[in-house]
Amino acid sequence: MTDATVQTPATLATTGAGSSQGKWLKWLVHLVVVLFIAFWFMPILALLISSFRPQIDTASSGWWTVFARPVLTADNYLLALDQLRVGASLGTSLAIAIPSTILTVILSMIGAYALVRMKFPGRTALSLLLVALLITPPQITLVPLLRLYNAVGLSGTIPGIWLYQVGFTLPFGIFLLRGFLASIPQELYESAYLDGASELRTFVSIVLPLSRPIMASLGIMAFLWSWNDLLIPLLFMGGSGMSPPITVNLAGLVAQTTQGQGPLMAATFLSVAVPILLIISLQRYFVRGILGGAVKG
Amino acid sequence: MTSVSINGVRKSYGPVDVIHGVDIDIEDGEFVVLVGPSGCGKSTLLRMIAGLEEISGGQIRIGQRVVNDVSAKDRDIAMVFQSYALYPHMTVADNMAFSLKLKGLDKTERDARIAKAAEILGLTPMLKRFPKQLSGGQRQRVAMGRAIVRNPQVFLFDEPLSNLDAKLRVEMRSEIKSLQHRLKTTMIYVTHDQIEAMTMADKIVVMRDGKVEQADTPLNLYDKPANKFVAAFIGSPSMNFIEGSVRGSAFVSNDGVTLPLPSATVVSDGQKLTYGIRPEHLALGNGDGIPAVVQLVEPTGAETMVQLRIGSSVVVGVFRDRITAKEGETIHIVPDSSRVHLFGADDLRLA
Amino acid sequence: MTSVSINGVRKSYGPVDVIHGVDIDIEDGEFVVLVGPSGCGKSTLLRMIAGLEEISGGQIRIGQRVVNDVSAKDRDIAMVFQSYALYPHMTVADNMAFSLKLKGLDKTERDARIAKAAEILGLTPMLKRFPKQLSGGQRQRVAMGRAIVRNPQVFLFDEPLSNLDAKLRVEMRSEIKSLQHRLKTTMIYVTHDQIEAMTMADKIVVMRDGKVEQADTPLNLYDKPANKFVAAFIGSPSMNFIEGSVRGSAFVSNDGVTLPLPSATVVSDGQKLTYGIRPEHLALGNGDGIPAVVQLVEPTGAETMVQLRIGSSVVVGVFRDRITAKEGETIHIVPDSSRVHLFGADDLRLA
Amino acid sequence: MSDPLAIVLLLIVAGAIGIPILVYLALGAGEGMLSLMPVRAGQRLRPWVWLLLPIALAATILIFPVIVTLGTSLMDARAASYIGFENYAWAFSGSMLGIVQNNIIWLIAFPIITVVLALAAATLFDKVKYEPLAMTIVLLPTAISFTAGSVIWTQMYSFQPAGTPQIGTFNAFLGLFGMRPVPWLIQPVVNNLSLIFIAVWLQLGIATLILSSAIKNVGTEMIEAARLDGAGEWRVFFSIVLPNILPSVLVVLTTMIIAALKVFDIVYVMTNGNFGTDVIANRLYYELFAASNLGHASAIAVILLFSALPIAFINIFQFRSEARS
Amino acid sequence: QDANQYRDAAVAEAKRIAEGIEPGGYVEVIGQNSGAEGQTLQDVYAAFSEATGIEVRYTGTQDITAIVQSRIQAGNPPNVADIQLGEAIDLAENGQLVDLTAAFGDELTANFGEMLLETASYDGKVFGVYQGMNPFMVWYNPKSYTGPEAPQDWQAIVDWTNEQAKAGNAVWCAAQNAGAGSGFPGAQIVDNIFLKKYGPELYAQWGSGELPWTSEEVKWAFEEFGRVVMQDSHVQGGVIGALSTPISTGYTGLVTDPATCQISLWGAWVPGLIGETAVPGDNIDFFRVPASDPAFYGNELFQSAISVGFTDDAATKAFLQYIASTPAQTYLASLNRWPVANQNVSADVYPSPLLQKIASEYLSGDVQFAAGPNVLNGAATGSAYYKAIVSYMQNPGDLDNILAGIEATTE
Ligand SMILES: Nc1ncnc2c1ncn2[C@@H]1O[C@H](COP(=O)(O)OP(=O)(O)OP(=O)(O)O)[C@@H](O)[C@H]1O
Ligand SMILES: Nc1ncnc2c1ncn2[C@@H]1O[C@H](COP(=O)(O)OP(=O)(O)OP(=O)(O)O)[C@@H](O)[C@H]1O
Ligand SMILES: [Mg+2]
Ligand SMILES: [Mg+2]
Repeated sequence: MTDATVQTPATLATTGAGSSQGKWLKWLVHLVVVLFIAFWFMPILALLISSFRPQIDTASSGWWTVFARPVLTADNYLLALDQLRVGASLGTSLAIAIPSTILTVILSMIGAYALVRMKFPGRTALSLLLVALLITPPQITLVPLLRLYNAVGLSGTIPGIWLYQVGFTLPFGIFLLRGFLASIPQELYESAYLDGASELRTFVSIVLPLSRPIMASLGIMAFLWSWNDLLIPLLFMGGSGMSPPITVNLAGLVAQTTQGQGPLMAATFLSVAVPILLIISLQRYFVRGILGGAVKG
Repeated sequence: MTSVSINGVRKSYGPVDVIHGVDIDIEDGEFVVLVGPSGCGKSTLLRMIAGLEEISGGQIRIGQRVVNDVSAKDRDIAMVFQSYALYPHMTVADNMAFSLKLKGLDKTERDARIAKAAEILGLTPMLKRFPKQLSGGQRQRVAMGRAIVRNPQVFLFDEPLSNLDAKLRVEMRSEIKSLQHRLKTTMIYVTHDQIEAMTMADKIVVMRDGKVEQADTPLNLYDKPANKFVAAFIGSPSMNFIEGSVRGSAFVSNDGVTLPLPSATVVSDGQKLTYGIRPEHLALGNGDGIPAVVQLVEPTGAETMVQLRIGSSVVVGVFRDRITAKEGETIHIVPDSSRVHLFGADDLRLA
Repeated sequence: MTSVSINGVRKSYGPVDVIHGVDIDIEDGEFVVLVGPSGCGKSTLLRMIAGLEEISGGQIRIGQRVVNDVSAKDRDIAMVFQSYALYPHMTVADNMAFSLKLKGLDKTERDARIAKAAEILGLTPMLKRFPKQLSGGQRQRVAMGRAIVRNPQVFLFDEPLSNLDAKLRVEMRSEIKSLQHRLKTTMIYVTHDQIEAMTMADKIVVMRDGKVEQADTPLNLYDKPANKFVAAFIGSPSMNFIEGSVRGSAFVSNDGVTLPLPSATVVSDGQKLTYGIRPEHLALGNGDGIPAVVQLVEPTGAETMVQLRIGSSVVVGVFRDRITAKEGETIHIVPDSSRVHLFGADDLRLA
Repeated sequence: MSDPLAIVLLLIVAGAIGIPILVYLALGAGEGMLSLMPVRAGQRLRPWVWLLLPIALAATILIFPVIVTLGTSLMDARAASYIGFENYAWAFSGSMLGIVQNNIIWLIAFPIITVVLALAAATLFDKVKYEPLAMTIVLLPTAISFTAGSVIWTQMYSFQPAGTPQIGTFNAFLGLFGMRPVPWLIQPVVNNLSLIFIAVWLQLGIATLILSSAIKNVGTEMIEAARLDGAGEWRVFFSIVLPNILPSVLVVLTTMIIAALKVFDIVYVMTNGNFGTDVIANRLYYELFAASNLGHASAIAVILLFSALPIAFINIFQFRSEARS
Repeated sequence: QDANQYRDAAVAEAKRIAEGIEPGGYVEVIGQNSGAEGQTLQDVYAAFSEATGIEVRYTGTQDITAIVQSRIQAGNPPNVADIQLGEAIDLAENGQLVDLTAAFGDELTANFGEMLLETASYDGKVFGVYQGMNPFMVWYNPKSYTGPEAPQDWQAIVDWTNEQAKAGNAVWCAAQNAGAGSGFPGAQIVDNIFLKKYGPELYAQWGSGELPWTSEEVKWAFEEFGRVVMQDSHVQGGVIGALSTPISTGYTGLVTDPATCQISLWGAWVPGLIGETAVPGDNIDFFRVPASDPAFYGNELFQSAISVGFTDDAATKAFLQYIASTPAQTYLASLNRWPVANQNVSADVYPSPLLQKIASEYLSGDVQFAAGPNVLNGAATGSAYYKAIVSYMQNPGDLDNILAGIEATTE
């Protein structure tokens, strides 16, 4: 926490743009940003409001009418909480998503580091393959891997799901990180070597801390993907004694025909709570100029 | 034990050759200063010694060991980068502590060494800051600190004091020297500061375009530069050169100005020569001497630099006196004939 | 028209105050050099003038206009950054062309200006390279080039020559001066090089810890430093200080050494004083003079710097002669009493 | 309750702490082994020590199934007998062609819209104090599962005939200006764009996140130098910021192009390819799970894989040029 | 208290069935019902676990087709899955389902109607059992309905629809937007129209592929659907409105004030979709689907998933036997979710009067269930059928091509 607060620099726009024209521009920026996030948030706001409305109202009038005639109820939330079995499902979701995320980030860093920092024959081919693998449609991987998992006894286990999710996200992770690693000034690696750091130590003490912003980005993405993944946990958890992940329950709510959508909307908000906490808590890694002051040139 | 010997080392970046075969022998505990014009390959050479740059040809030995294939981290070398290369995510203290941690020193020992270095470098109040919160000179001192807290076999310094003020630089200079006296570590030091080079070096290596022009003790370089390039490069302002030829026992420039020759010169009459005299070896004549037209007077406080025209050549003189002459006036100067250098048509110094 | 005036300017980074109210008046076309110890706030001040740093207090005026609220791009200022700040994705030529393109200059004109600047800076063979492919000094020259191709109202230079060798630096110095003569542009120049400061400046501003200590012409600073700090800061090696008091018409140091006072001094008997004498104003006595024990002899070629102990004070002398005395020997020195500075207990120079 | 909780904790500790430690130790052991070897040999082997785990994992999870798929693409529906390139012949005929057309619309519109918006968002957010809030909001859609997303967008796009009250947000908005409601998901062309917009809504957060961390890494002093050179905000952006974050832009662009190629969920959930919105991956899903035609499905997958090659090559150029400079 | 009594009976039945089977282990069940509905099923399964010591691991998901297909192909199917009948038949054809005939003995005949049994058999072997069973009916709001009272003749509805249309009232609610399943409500209307015009035999032939989709009869059913329901003036929101309205909110118009439509022809779940605003008997009620040919008024189609076993082990069979048993289905009925398939479950067991009414009208008396495309279609044809409904609604003129398209998937 401390370093983030100390490092928080002035945003670029605030420096030196204070003339009347600059002020006008500043207001324009605020206007655009506010309008933009309002627009982006609107669908979610609609959902949020709808989650507090009785089904009958949702079906017959737009969500905005609530501002004129506020009829709100928490029933949907009570129903959703009842059906989501938040406790156990949340546990499963976390047991899947947290290790998947961390392993994805770590292994991507390792792979990207090797691809960027080490020269070896086959590097280009490997990079090519990496990008090509990004396109693999998940559907075609299911059957061969299920077979494999059965053969080795991984099916029905949570580590099997980690393995899948990490493996599937890895090419993207490496692809994302390699660009960042390439931008770290060469001299920093070099001074670490001269200081007597081994490759591994350089990686841990220099590269990892410097890559925090991009690792946080990847972490957020990997977490969201893992968290929202339906098919893989369903398929690979088959027969496991654990509750299905919370999003599987959530998806189930859409399908059911006896309560309308109110509880689904409520459940959506409940299931988004964890990712939002994550996003907010990782925000502090997004600081300007993590490399500032390192080298001149 | 920790001598460094560089044999026929070459380096090219793709098609561009930047080091064309350099030989330097550095003894254990020697303080060698590398000088040369910007871009001549000093940093590249240091980087090759450190093991950061592939060696395109030749051999580098540290101690008895050929290190061409030894990785940087195993060479036990500390280097101050020209561009600092500080760890931006670490505080000043952590920047210095990093190598010590890797060596496995315990915290008390580390803290002691860091406190000591910070003290020397005037960084004590900034130990908790991050590099981006420092001024240029402070960053440079951190880079310096990172090197001196270690106890390596060889120190490499790449213009480590260039962003410091004169006063601090004098202090740092003596700190580095006393460090070297204490540790007896071999040091290779790149600098553009003449005083630094002259006062610190056991040996100065003058480079030019990827080649060594001369390697010798500071005073030998100053007194007996091997060629015109070294003569011009060592000493600031630069040595003055006047083209001409020998007429009897004197030197006559191409435009007819007669200049005294040192007594014991073996030159043949009529020989084409370049006459070299350092600005500080011109004295003001009391009416006698060679008439020179003042072009520019630049007092520096302690001295006065004067640009003069003698015949058609422009020469610079540095005088302890305050010169009051204005532009266009004529003054008389006397070259110290015992300090004259003569260079042949091949630019080499005549013995 | 393009005078710059700085009134009571202050700057703090959060709780840290780095500039505590600075006033400087710079006339149109004046060449002002900022000097001061590393970290005293020179770069910060330049950045505030350029509009890159918010001004925490006070006012900066360029020409008639208060620019506190004018954005950097509208101030028409060129700056050479201490850290270069080159555009890494552009070639050397493009780095220089950028501002010209923005001004809407056509290609021929741009190319001409770039070719000219590259010529001056010795960058012609490197125009197509990227910053990464340059040596430290070459990068610094590109940064320089980026500024001089423009024709701004004000130039700001932050140690623009620190990574150049002495010879190149002398050349650059005169190029900058002739640029200034030609364009008559106001220039503010930060340097740690004493010679640069003394020879280039119309006015030198000495800063210390975010305050201006003295602003005056170079020679006035050298000859009449307002206080001990300035006296020590200007001139290298630094002025020697000896503590003591007046006894009759002479100065007696605390450990009993008697030193001559300038003839026309108005001091009262017994007054506590600091006696200041610059190293270059000590001469070797022929047997007479003050005995001093040699501690360290550092020949620089042109001169010899000698560390001496007089009583218990350590003083440095710079002599044109080659000193052959060894450590521990005693020599005799004569201070040039007309060049002695006296400072009161408040560190201020006595009139 | 305590029992499953214990399992969950155990799993999290094992996966998030245990395995990383093992990986670290393994790397350490690998490095240790390398250090025993001659330097050159060590240098040659080192990349493979580091890449061992990532490659093994990718090989298992991706390359192995891809190879299996290459095989089944030459076999019949039940993967029982070899039929040569028939599946490919089928894939390049008839109904597939219209589908490919839709993917091309996606391929053009989606990456461009996303990258442009993401650049704008990342740049503008960088200039305001409430950036964390703004960033969280653009990321929110990513956090909402697709199932819920479909509910949201059905609400947004809902259509009632002109004259009746509109429940759908967009049509109600149009109504404010007296415009006729649009059947967003049904009217040809509009519906593809509507679907694309959902994808943009969902993915923008990620694109913005990546670009924002790239923008934050552009040297401040360099930007200041540009301002002093007289560059306005636009110019700073286009001449300084953009070229410096180009690698990240390429990453985003590539990711989005690939997302456009393999877009599935949105189409499946919103229209299931009705109204002329079908896309390749949806067809793949249909062939695989509804029609149970493994041969067709595999052929489609292989074609998708090959269609990514040009993008891969573009990236290789970029990698190369990074390595050079 | 009642529920407890039913539960006890179910437990006892499970004990009886599982006699001789070792406790322990588990049965993995994948179904389509999740949320509260899944919970209901799990309540019933819990009784089985309690009695036998065999854990039932139930997962409910919409992606059941993909999951079951993948797991079968991977050789790792779940023990039991609730899937569409058509898919089950395909699997039975491939010999992937467990033969339950022996396990059940003649219990089945006693518990299930003839049609249900027939559809759950292939080649004379029983491969699955039904739990729930949803018939179709015409829903209306007694407060606002202006049409004929429980008509048996389809034409009465047609005439009334036209009349109301002239007066500017669109009487039908027929929302079709269900994402990946869009069009299936329409398909079921077409099925109803067909069955009640051409009768169960032809309907079964259509379902089994003997009667081609391009036949006159099928075409007529589509056209009738288009004429009567899918006219801009007949259906709430017009055709485009019906296409774009999600089914989850598309039937609420029956009970809103003012009501935006008067009838809808769909399954027993309609009140559930509307939610708690629907008060059976008060603002929502139903009558059976009228027939074009009075001879076929008594034939009804149904919608249900079928539970099939993939693994030939005692626990699986015992589980399937249990869920088919009268006590288990009685217990399920008492939980008040949906009508159950077992005909021996008394209608009084349902707490809800609506379910009681459905049970008594459809599961006893003169109703003959018929199976056609609605339950017999395989996944590919089913999906093509739903898409065809959507296409037809957009381009009624293109019907021949559309039907030919579905026909193509049956090969
Ligand atoms: N972001 C910051 N936070 C806190 N202190 C800072 C920050 N940036 C600079 N400083 C401090 O402000 C003081 C002035 O810095 P400045 O860069 O102006 O010094 P300078 O005079 O240019 O020094 P140098 O000659 O070493 O370049 C320094 O002591 C520095 O440590
Ligand atoms: N990557 C590269 N590609 C091509 N040429 C390069 C590259 N890096 C450096 N050079 C060139 O190699 C030469 C030597 O560079 P080096 O950095 O060793 O010079 P230097 O002596 O340290 O100069 P300075 O005093 O300016 O720092 C320079 O002319 C430089 O332009
Ligand atoms: Mg260098
Ligand atoms: Mg500075």
